[in-house]
Amino acid sequence: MDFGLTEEQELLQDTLRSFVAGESPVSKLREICDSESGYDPKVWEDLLELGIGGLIVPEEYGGVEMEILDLALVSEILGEGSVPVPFLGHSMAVAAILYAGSEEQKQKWLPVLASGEMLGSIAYAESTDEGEIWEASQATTQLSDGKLNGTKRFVPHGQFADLVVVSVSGGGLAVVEIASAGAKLEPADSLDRSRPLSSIVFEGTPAQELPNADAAVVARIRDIGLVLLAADSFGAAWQLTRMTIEYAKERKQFGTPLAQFQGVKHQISNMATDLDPTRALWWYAAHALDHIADESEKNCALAKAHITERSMEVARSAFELHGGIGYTWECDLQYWFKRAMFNRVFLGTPSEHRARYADLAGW
Amino acid sequence: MDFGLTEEQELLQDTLRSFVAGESPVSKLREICDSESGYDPKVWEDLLELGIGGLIVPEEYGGVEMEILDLALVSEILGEGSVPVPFLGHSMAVAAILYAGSEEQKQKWLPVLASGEMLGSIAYAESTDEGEIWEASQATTQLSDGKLNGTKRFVPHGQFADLVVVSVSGGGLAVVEIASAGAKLEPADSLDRSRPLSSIVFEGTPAQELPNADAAVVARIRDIGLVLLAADSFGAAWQLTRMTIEYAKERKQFGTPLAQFQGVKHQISNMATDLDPTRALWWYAAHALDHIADESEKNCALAKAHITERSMEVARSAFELHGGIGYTWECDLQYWFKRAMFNRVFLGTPSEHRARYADLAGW
Amino acid sequence: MDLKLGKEHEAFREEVIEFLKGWPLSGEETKLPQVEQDQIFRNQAIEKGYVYRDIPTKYGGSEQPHDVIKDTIIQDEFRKVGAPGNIFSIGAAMVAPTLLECAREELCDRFVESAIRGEVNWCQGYSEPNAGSDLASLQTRAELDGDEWVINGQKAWTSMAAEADYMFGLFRTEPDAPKHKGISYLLIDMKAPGITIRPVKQINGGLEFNEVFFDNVRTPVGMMVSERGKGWQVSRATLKHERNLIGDPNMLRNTYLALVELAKKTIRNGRPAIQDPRVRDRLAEIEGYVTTQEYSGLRQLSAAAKGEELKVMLPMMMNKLYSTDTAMMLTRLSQDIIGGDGLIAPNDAETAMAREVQHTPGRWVYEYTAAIAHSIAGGASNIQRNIIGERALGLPRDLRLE
Amino acid sequence: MDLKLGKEHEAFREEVIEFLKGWPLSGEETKLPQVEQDQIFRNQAIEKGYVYRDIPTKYGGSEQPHDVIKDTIIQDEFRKVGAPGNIFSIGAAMVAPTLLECAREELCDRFVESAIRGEVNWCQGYSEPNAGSDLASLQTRAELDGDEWVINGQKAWTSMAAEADYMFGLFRTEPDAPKHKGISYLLIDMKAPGITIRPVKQINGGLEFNEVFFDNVRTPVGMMVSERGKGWQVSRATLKHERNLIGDPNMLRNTYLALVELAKKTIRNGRPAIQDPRVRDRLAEIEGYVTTQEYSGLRQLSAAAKGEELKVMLPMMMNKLYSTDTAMMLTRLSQDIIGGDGLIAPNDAETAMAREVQHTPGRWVYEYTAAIAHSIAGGASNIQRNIIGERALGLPRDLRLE
Repeated sequence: MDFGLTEEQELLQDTLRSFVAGESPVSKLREICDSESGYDPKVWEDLLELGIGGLIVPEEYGGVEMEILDLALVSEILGEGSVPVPFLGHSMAVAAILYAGSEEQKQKWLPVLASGEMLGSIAYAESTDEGEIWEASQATTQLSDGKLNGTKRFVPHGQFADLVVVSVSGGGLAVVEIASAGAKLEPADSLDRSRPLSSIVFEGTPAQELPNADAAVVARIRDIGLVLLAADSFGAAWQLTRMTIEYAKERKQFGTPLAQFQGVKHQISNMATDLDPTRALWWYAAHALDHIADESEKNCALAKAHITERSMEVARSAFELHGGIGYTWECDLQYWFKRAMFNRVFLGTPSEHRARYADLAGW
Repeated sequence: MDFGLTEEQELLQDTLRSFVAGESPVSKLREICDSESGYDPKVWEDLLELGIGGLIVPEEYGGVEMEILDLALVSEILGEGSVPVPFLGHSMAVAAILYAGSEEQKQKWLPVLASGEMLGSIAYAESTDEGEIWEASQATTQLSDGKLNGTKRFVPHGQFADLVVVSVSGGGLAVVEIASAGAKLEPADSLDRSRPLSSIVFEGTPAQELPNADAAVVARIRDIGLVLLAADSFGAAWQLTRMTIEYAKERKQFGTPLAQFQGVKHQISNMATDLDPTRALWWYAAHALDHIADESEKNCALAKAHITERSMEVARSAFELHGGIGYTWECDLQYWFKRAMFNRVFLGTPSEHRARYADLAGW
Repeated sequence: MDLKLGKEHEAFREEVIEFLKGWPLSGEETKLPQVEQDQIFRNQAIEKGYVYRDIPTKYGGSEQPHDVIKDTIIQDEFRKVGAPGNIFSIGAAMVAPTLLECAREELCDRFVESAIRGEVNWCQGYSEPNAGSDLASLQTRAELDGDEWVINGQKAWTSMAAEADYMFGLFRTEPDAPKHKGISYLLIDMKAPGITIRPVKQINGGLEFNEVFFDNVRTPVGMMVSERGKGWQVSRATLKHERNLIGDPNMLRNTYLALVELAKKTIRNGRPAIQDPRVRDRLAEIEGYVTTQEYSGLRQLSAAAKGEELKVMLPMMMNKLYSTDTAMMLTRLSQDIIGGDGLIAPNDAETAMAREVQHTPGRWVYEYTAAIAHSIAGGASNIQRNIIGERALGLPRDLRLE
Repeated sequence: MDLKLGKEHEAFREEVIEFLKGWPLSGEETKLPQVEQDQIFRNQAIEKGYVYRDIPTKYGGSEQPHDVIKDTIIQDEFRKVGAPGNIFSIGAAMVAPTLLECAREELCDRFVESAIRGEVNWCQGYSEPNAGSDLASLQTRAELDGDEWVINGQKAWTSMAAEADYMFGLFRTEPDAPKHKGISYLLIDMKAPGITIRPVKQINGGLEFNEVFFDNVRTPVGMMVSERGKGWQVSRATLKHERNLIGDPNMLRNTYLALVELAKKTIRNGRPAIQDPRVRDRLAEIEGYVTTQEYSGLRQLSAAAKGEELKVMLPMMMNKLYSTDTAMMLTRLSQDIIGGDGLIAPNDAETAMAREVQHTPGRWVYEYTAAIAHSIAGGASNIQRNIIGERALGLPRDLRLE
């Protein structure tokens, strides 16, 4: 038994971390975000070369056949760097086709998604009469005769995607190649500019159903999203903590470094204590998706709810300790704060996942 | 307009505060509580002489005809001193007879309650199939043909009471003179030993209905209880804060007074900030009972929920800052901590009153 | 305790209500630009003694005896009908009272009236990049050259700098004096050569603050308020007014009411969010804080009216920290209610801090991020905790290296 | 990451399960007193190498190679069937390993075996009334008189002092040395003349702690562990073991499961409390903390098994603070569920900390007040925050007057 990372996994993270430090430093992040594109194609291409596009895709479909835990480990590093690449939507689209697609569909799309020739994303959210929905089982978008009708919101990096996996009425999934006629795409002004969002209106848009999208598979795809969000928030919140530590050590007030005031020191210790142990929570959730089917749904709900919530508290403390400077656009804190806000809300709020957890626990 | 106390009210509090300091110091409190009686008849008699027994009773019935705000101001001081006297139950019993009693009943009981010849209390709580109940409207105790049948719990100072106001099925109130045959009284091992509790089993116990106990009157009587609990908790929590301040100034660690560690100082500031402004909340709730009928029910619910909850957090910080010593029976903290625990639960938990508040707000 | 107004005050309220029937204007006047309509009505109100009550008549005020209750009645009733009363500008709320308290008559003559009328706009120059909560560390210098001060350095967190005609601020004039004692209070023409203004964009897109750079900016010696080295004392007078501005409990109440509306209007899981027991519980919990803050404010006001500020020093010192925490709790719940809409940035209207803030999800994203900023404006929370601990609760001061 | 046990360990688990079929004992042996039955079985377990694995055979251990996974398997399986394994006493958990690490062989020979067998009971003498978290300030003195140390002073917070045969503790032997360096680690016979034990009643009625007074109490020079002035170092070895004891994640999980049961069984407002959305929300929130603590513990265990403690220093340092806060949250919810029953004091059974804690409301009153105490045992929370900040996060040390 080993509750820890393998040497390969540690190497993967180290490699990525160095890559991000070199190729996606905050100066570049700022540039990308100010341009409002929220997408660094060069960095994404380099990441694709490292195999990020098809990390969990079997070798026969052109992937590197790693585990969901590996995917989550990548997500942590991307969160840590607030890297502006379409990893989240792409990974979920890949998972959808991998687990829910027919053999033919897999052969058609997995290799081009793995290589990055096509960029994938997912379209789950809708505004319905029942309120906002994220769960595929509640989708109202209609698929009939191979045509899609309905409106989706919050499609990550939707404006750059070639292929979008769409949840449809009845709880299934469908794939749209976005070049198809009849999909009206509207970029939104996203708060987290490292992961811009679009709305898509489907009006008779040609789409293919994914035939194996039964409830368990659809849940699994969502759960992968949840654990990626949790890992991303963990990375982002640690980055906020580190930035706060650095700032508190350097910045002086009344002739003393901030970090030497016990009040400040204790706040920083509380931030780290709230956060650091949760590493084991998302590791376990990801591992459960790989190996312990019974445990995965509950643990993914818990990891998403707990970690994305705690990360916001970490962010709040980071701001308090930075004082006014943290509130400015010029301060780097904002990128990670907004990243954490995105992670907290995307695919449903913590309180929704806690309610789901309670049901899953059989209470 | 004057949102503040009158000179008379300030004088009342000052007088009581000096009296408590002189006649009910913590050494005596400890003695009373260790004896498990939880009742200091000498102090109670002296308080009766100050008019505490019939503070809100009109002069024609032998009272001093003051307001509910005055009653609450007394409650604050008794909480501050954790004074072991039957003020809570007695005051609620007086209010019940005053507002819900017939002229004859008022003439019979108010003078002897005001003078203290008779000690009053209230019996509201029951364990029912629906769970624990405090609201009179949910009572299952039966009153028919002037006989009472049922079991009540948590009657404050019940073992010393001469007269108990009992909530009965249908939402009304009845009065039992406890010397009557058929009331089996069982003292409980109360956590807060300054306000011991009893269970009472009524088996055909003679009782008189209070004829004017309509829903509004019954609510008013409960609301008086709520505001007394809030004020008591406020007093108790300030006492805990003061004790913590004193301790932190005196106690040294690493050669420095605890209070000089910024971490400690900030915790103490947070305690006081959580607590002190709420003084205006219970003042207002009490004042509303006296003068602004529309506002009273909501504000009493809010004051009870908010202040008794915050007081527990104050207590928690007091313990953390005292370290191990605070956890011992010998440390005085325990009396105020248990007082606060009592106030938080008696007449219903904060979350119950928040739910009631939400209903009252018309949400 | 008597929350009823006395007969005199009830009569006063009736009088105010009667007067306010004249708003909005009618007839030909309605064709005038809104600003002019406002000014016409405001002048009538000054004549009645309802506006600028603590400003001498010679400066365009109505010079009324101090009466906090009347102030409150006027404020309430004016707000109800949206009538133009006191201008809420930095100049009217902070500069005018400070000058009246500390400056020579000449400066009052020159600046008070235009400030309260909003004809001349002011901005504040206290904070610097390396002196946020610690004003004693200010570095921007003013050196005497003949009958002018020559200023070099930089101010930060200056609101409305671009719109301002003048700045009031603290500058180091006595480099050799101990920290506090080397600072003076100067007024500066914002059109003077050498001033550069750079807006600072906030993380929620707002543009409330600026940096102001000084490169040999000159201001006459007569523009000093009080004396050399007394800037610290003057600033405390101003700061008092700023703190009052920030601790406004109505702001919190309004935000809370808007949150309740949001919970009523937003459908989640097939029903209004406000029907969710968890939302109800949290709303009621927040109501406990908001109401506390409100009544505590009323108590402070009453005490002030009686000149008994000392009795309410403790809650007064806590206002800032208390409302900061409450605002955080409140806007945090808003994020749970708006859900996915929290993924979208506030738009220009939402970031413009308009009088009528939009009831949009974006407004709540703006408020949430602003709540985080609240822990900063007017002194960081840890400084507040120190002040409460040391000045109000009598705890010893921090250990210092100095 | 591989949470499956390898083949070797799976086989080992089978072996343990097979062995445990021998528990409870059968036949004639069941007529023996429980203590003897326990000892018979424990001896068999020692022979198999399942118990006292890190204790040399010469002291009655089974002297097995270090293998945390096997330790965990044994602990799990023994717990499942309630079989007697390692004795969880201060002597077995703290004294034995400390002696083995720091003491001369003579002392090991004398004390280790009886400690692990629970034949000789130990208590700890660290804290003093004026030295809680700050052990360097210890004042209880030991002065050399011939070949004996003569001890005067007082210890506080000593668990099980009345039941103990010996105390291990820290005493000031070098009054002129700097604070840390003047302390030595001594063993004392609790039956020695001059010792007075006074139980300290807790606020929840429990009697876990004692004060121990020393009036010219004598202990031979040979009872010193390590050398004069090295007590501080020895105590860190012991403390390490104590911290492990306190940070036990299973304790938290068990309490949590009991809380869920409480919420299922308790009827409130006509339905089980667990059906209340607010209770569900809070339970799920607490589950987030409990699970985190549990998996984080597993991670720390794995790292320790590989000798990679350095990788998990950070979460290890946080265990105490984390579980303290979680216990607080958890027991706070219990008070909302039990409602009015929280007005009643815990009874003797509930305060006795029996192995099978009663599932009564009083148990939760006991736990709630105990949760408050948790912020104290093993170092106050603020000290923990300092340790995390300074040792783990690299923040500068506090300013000190010294």
